[in-house]
Amino acid sequence: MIDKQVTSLADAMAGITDGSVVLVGGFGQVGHPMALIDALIEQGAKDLTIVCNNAGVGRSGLPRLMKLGRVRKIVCSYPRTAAVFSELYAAGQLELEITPQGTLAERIRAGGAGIGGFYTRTGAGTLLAQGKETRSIDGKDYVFETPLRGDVALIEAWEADRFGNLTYRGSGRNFNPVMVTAAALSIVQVQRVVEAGTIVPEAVVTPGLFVNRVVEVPYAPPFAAIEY
Amino acid sequence: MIDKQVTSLADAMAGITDGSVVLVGGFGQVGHPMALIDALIEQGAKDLTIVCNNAGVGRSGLPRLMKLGRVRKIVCSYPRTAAVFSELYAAGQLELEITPQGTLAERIRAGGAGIGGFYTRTGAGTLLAQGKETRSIDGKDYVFETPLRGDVALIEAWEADRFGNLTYRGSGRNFNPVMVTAAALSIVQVQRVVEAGTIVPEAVVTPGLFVNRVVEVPYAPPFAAIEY
Amino acid sequence: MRAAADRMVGPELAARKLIAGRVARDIPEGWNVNLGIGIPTLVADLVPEGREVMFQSENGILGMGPAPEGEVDPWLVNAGKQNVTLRPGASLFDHALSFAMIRGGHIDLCVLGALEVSERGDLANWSTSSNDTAPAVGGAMDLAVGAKRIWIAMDHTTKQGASKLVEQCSYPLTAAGCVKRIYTNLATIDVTERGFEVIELIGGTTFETVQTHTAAKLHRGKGLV
Amino acid sequence: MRAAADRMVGPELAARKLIAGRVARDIPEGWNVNLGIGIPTLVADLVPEGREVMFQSENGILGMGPAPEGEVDPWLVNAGKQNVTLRPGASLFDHALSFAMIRGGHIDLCVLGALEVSERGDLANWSTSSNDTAPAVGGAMDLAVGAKRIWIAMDHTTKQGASKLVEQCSYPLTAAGCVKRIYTNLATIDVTERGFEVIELIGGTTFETVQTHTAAKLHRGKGLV
Repeated sequence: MIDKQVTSLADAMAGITDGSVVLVGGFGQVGHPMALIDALIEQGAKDLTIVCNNAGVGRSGLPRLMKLGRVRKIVCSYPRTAAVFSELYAAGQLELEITPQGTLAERIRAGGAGIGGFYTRTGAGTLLAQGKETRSIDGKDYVFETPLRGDVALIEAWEADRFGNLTYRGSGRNFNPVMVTAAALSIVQVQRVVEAGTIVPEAVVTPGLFVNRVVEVPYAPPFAAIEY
Repeated sequence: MIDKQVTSLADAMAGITDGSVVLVGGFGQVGHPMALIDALIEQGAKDLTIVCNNAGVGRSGLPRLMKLGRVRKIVCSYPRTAAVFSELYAAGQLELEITPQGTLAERIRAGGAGIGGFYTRTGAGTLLAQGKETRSIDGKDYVFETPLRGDVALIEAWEADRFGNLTYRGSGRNFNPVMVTAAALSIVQVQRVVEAGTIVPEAVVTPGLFVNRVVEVPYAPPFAAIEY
Repeated sequence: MRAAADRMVGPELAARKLIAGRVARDIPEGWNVNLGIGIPTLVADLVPEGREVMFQSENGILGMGPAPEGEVDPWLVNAGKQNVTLRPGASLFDHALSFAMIRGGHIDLCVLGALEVSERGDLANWSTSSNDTAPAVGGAMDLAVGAKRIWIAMDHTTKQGASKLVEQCSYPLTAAGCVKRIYTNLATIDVTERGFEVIELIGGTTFETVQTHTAAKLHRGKGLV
Repeated sequence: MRAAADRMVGPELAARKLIAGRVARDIPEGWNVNLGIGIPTLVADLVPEGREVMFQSENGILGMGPAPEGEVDPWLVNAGKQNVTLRPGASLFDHALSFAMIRGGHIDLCVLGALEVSERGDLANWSTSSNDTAPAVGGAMDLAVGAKRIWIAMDHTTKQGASKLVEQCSYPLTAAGCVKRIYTNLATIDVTERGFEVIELIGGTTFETVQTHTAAKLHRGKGLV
């Protein structure tokens, strides 16, 4: 019987190695897998590259992982959400790859969909296009962007079944359904695991084939877990 | 008040001009907008380029439009579904652009998403890559594919509200949610129009902003309308 | 949204609401509109009664409503991470589809704040230096090139009195030639082939006064006496 | 699926079921599998009892079940446009996501038919001529490059007796070097660095007999005496 549920957060983290590229879902705290990040802190992997829209909020979660010196590089669109990021970056202790938000989403989608790279108008003629290949298409400037994949994706969803089918709540979807497609190992924190067949086939947002592990984490609204 | 519903198929076709590129949803007959194609036949626009996965089935719908000499070119992955296509193509009366199914979907998605072009491994080293730019990425061959947009998209969906939010039934989704994003004028045939607020926000597959016109067509299963 | 407004004090908020209200008046029914943070956020609550406008938030909402009055759904936030509500007809989606909307030209209007706008419509609103200590771009560059129209809602000058309308941007660009119209506390200004064109003066200001506060040549629009 | 099987007659169907059953036996639980038309379609119904395999159909189904016994949902068809059912845990999606699955390497296995397979694993299965009167490719090229593994299920020879295993394909390629394994009515053959390697002989056939029907050199696999 297919069953992707693991029973502990420690089991969910099994096999994550030093130097991994880790895709982390969420927009601000909504859809951000706080329990999985805490478990990753516990697990110990270091020299990580974190791909996440923001650099976390407050002092727990990603800021704590960074503060512990476990993050080598961060790829994001808007890191200026955590004081810890700004301190470490200013001190030269953290590499930063800043990417426009839409380009970040599209690069991750490309990584998951087998696209070798694509041209976008976003960023053309700006600092963020420096050093990148550009091309004029129908008289407009485009920048070539490469796909982005992770060794691991840490995802938050609302419900899952044993096949790994996922639904999301409210604006908690954001990067999660994109990132879950683009990692060798996709680990999902859900509010509840439901019986197979409970999620209507039309209502599945992420088909289970993109998911490797599901861990049920007791109900917690997005802002409950933050330590400021 | 926003209301995208039009009351007749004739109104739904208003303004479609000769020479239009028309994206037509469906995989075989499922999700294929038969009523809109019939209305287009009625409407009279000619010299059309049809973008559709198949070339229709039997003699009604697309085959009839082709038989009437109204189609200049067809872009599809598997046209060999209608005898009319094969006859016209063999007689040199129809241009054909054959595109792998996934590349077709991705080109249309790119058209809708503002992507200037992308690299795919599909087709590399085959007849279908002849004359196309290729690139080696991480030691593998990729083909450059361009975005595909329509002047018009003819779409079948299950339910709509006055905002144009859409749901689909079963495997009727297929190309429809992709094509609806990639045309200047997206026209949707639905089985029923429901009150605003009836479709749960999480259950909307196509947000209304992609839709221009909705026309309610009485319930008809996919194969009911075909004349063989 | 109300949450943003709540952080401002009386006169500052009133001035900002004046600009936002002027923008709101010009948005026709049925447009799909994305609002940046700052003054643009205030536009949503100032759309004339009965006019349906669909507000998009790049984190995956179309049909966004105001801040919640009573119970808060913590899973519903806008691009500024403030709690919001949904209107009937709302839909929720992921970042890939959200930016397909934005970059694919499906957003009728995006209202943004700016550090500088040049007379060719160049926009600088994401970074104050090419050696930024902690650069952050968010969705600004995507919106600037992707939306059908970019309108700017901002104070005409900086707090130090320097014009934010310039001949050429000194800050790093968000996108070149993207701005169509600028709403400030002094005037409404179109960006045209010949440069800045004043189409409306705000609160009894004269064209000459506006020119005094502007570091680029202003032209009189047709409607302006 | 049953619908396809129903169109075949006794001995032909039995032979095809033998090949399909051999394929089905080798699919581990939990794999996500796409089946091409022809013999591959038969694989779904022949997976050993109690083993869960997720069948994907490129028109937007994961968790596809067999042909309906009673009531038919006309909106549910497979890639061959035959009516199917859904198993518990099924999901439905659009072509963009379906081919993201396929092209992004998320399908563990795709079983396809073939016109020819070369000893380097080149596959020809979409066109019998470069001047095809009505060429049609469907999703074959996407599946051939995108799935983690391509297995071929086919008759060893054409109806005219010509080997479908060749040194070099004469028909237009679907993709180069993609085939990992071939199941025929005579043998199961891996495509390896040194070429075709027979890993199993079917129904008492000898290695020499298989070689006689094969237009490329065969190697003996380790398991073969």
